[in-house]
Amino acid sequence: MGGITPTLFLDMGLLAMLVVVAMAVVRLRSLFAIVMLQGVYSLLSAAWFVSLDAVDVAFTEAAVGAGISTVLMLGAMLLTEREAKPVPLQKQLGPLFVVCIVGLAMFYAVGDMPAFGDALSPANSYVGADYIAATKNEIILPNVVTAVLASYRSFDTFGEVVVVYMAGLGILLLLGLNGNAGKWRAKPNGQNVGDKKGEQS
Amino acid sequence: MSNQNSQSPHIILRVVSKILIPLIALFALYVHFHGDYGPGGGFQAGVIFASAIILYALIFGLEEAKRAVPPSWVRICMSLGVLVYGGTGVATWILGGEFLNFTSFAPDSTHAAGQHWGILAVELGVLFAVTGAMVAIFYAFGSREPDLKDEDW
Amino acid sequence: MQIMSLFPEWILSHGAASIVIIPLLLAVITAVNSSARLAWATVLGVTALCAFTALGLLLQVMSFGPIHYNMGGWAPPMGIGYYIDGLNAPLLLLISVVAFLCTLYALPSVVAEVEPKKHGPFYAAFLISLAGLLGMVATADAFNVFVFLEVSSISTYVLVAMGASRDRRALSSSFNYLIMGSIGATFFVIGIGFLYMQTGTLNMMDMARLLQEIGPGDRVVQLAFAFIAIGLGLKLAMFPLHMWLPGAYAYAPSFFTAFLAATATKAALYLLLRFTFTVFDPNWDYIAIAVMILLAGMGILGMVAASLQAIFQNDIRRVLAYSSVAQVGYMLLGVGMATTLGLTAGYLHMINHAIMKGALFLAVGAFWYRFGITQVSDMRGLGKTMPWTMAGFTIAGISLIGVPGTVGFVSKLILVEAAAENGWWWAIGVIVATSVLAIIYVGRMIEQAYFKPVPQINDRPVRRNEAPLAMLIPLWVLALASLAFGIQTEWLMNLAEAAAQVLSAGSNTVIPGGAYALPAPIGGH
Amino acid sequence: MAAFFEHFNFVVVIVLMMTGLFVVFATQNMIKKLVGLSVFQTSVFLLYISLSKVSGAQPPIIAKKDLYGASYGTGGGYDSASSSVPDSTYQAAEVLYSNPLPHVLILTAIVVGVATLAIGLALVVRVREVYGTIEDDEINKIDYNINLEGVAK
Repeated sequence: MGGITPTLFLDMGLLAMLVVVAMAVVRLRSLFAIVMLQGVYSLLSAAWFVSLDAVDVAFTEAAVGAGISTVLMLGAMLLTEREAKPVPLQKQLGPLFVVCIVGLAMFYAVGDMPAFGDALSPANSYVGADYIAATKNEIILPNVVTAVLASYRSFDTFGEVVVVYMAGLGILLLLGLNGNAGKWRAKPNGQNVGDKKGEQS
Repeated sequence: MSNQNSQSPHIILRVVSKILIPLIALFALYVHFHGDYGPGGGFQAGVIFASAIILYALIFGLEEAKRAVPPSWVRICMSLGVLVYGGTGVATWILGGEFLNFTSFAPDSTHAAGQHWGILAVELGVLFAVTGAMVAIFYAFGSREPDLKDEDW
Repeated sequence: MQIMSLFPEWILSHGAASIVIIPLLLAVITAVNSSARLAWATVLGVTALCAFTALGLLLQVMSFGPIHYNMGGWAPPMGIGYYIDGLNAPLLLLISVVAFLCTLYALPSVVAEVEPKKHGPFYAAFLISLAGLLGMVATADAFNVFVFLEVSSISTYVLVAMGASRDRRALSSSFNYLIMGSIGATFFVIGIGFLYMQTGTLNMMDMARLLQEIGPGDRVVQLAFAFIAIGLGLKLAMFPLHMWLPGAYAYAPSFFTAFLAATATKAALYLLLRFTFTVFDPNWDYIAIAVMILLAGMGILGMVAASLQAIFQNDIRRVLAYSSVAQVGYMLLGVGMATTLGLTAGYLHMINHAIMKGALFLAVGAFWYRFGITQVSDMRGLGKTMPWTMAGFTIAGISLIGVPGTVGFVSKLILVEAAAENGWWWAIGVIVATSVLAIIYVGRMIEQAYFKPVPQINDRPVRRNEAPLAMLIPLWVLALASLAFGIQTEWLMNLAEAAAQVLSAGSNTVIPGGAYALPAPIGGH
Repeated sequence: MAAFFEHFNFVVVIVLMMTGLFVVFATQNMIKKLVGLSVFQTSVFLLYISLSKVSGAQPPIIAKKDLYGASYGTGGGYDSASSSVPDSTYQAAEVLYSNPLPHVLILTAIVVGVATLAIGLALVVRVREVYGTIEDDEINKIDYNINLEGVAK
């Protein structure tokens, strides 16, 4: 569309860095490095999101992907291990094959995808454009993303809130807020035949 | 985790973070209430607010953080978030609209006041839920006893 | 209809939304409940209300046609629409009724299996899982499907892992499920992204309309179909993608295994049907081929391979889990025939399988509850020590085999008829062969229970110790249902035929005359 | 070459997605698997967002004048930056905005992703506590041996 512009170079540069980081994640075995690179990956994505006009998403990705996720992963790593064991090459061939098939399937369709930045592509001209026009009259808020998030598609956001709540609840069940869950053992409510020791309970 | 030893080598961190944490919390509120006009909103604000508490826990120790923000509050906070969000929807039901139809808050408004009220309430729900859940998750991971020592690094 | 007057008008007009929202809201209240009994009572009340609402919705759909509900008052495609028709209304009822029965069963079962302090959050997670399943069945918005898919999946991962108090393998199984489930959900999202790329909308009916304009030649749409089919295939445990299922079923808490086995794969299968037949056009060449090869072919492979695997398992729940994969194969085979009769058979088997497998897993949970039994070899003498539970298990088991007079027979018979109609004689051979395999793996357990002596503990035979009434009632409701619907077949057949009609009508007629073609939103001025 | 510049975003995003997926499948370490999943999901976010870009457009935040009418803000000084632009030129230009819908979808998806990650990490911590390892193949071996013995406690 816009031809070769400075932004294009910026986009290309960010994408090249993303590829490098992703490849490094594949190669490395130190979990600390991998977790940090995951944070870098998120931050680079956030930078590209800004270039793609998705400021809200960039904000969230930077806060969540590079912030909270990294903290959580470091916390989990602290409780587990520092190093990933090497995987023999022959065990990587199967996954590589699967991934190549999926990737090639996607490349097959690239030609039919809309051009980058096309204002007239179906995605950008139908409902998406309607939201901008409608927000001016119906919601009267400057930030269209907030209007769509909290009003037009507010039920999605309700689901999202429930997912977050469920994550908190799940952590509560699995680990406990004071770190004491998971020690309790279940016991049948009668004689235990299943246990080979045949204890009377 | 460090305790209240004023001789600790982290004195600069402690002083700086004492100034920073209120500012981070304030920024979270700015992000929340400015969400209608610029980038931001309940979710981003919630994450930032949680990170203020997480920073406090990292610098002053988890026990100290749990005294400032008890785990029971955290649970209530995240439950409250879902209830505020859902409650807004229930209120629209009671007013006779569809679920989350904010227009029923102010059906005659010419400048979409109902929508504004609804979005405000809903974003508040998101803020509570996200803050609560994120802090809860951090507490849970932080409280678990590691079986690897720091020296093994 | 006179019976409609039983339902308050509010339930009829807002039921499509409230059936999802009320469990979600009350889950929060359940979670903060410190009294386990109160939490249980709340869940029981909510599931009963859901079942009542679902019944109301089903009757409304049968007598007045599809129901539309616009979330937030915004009409699709701007807003999120809920849409209930003959295809998903029976499923809503099925899920809520199974949830109600499982809750009834949960009272003693959860006390034995879950840490006392955690009952409130545990029940809350169950309600969220239920709401997620109902949401993904009721919604007509493709992205909303993903959100509720994740709502139900995340709670399911947690609930499966809660089985770790019995067996630590629950944790590794849950992690595997999490990885596979997330990959499935992400594939689904990629597929939705490709569809959105070409149509610009997220509403399913609107998508169907626009896809008709685009036509079958578009490569991105072809790719979208592939991703959606693989993503949902992972979720519904289609044969080569089923590796997560045995572990998840075998180590979850008893009552949740029954719920999961009876509902989760069904909801995913429903979505696959909805997308394949009403969003895409089954008359397009590549869809027709994919349906034939992917669904029928994989269905057949799954029937054979999983039945064989079931024979060699020692753990009772693993036997039944592999049998579930095989039964999913039957459903896919029926659907893969793509004829009205085949679709009817597939849909009917979906409902019937939920009834039979629900009963079987409930009985297995009771075996553990009384005697700590998890292995087939430990089932010795259960016919004497737990006669009523074992009788329920046997009824559901012979239904699984497909003995005449049970629901399993009815759906297999129609499946055979459909295959004969298509001229797929080899398929009939496979159905018969896998039924023989089912005789072997079910027969093994029944043989242990009735023809082996009662085990001895401290040189004295184990005393008779029947499961508590709260466990027996749901088990027997399902067992009797599998007999009753096996004899009185008409009611379920009508439901399945209505569903098959929706599917075979395809994408052309689903769009209700203009009701969905309006971009102009209502309200908000 | 022109075709590449039109679709370069999709080409690179596909490579990134497949890299993430490869990490999930090929590695045995559970934490690395989760990192791979996170890379995979983030790449899907890139797919959606690069779809929403419109060349020469602004972020989907409507200028205040456009929203409240031209008279708004001329007197107030609240919006001094945009009121320095003469009204006539402002109204003549047709303002293009990027598509907000994928942004909204991805905001939701990010939250879902972090929730999955949190649960996954909690499971990893528990697995490590009971198995003493977080390598998938070693766990499978332990489980298999238990299966043979028929006793699992």
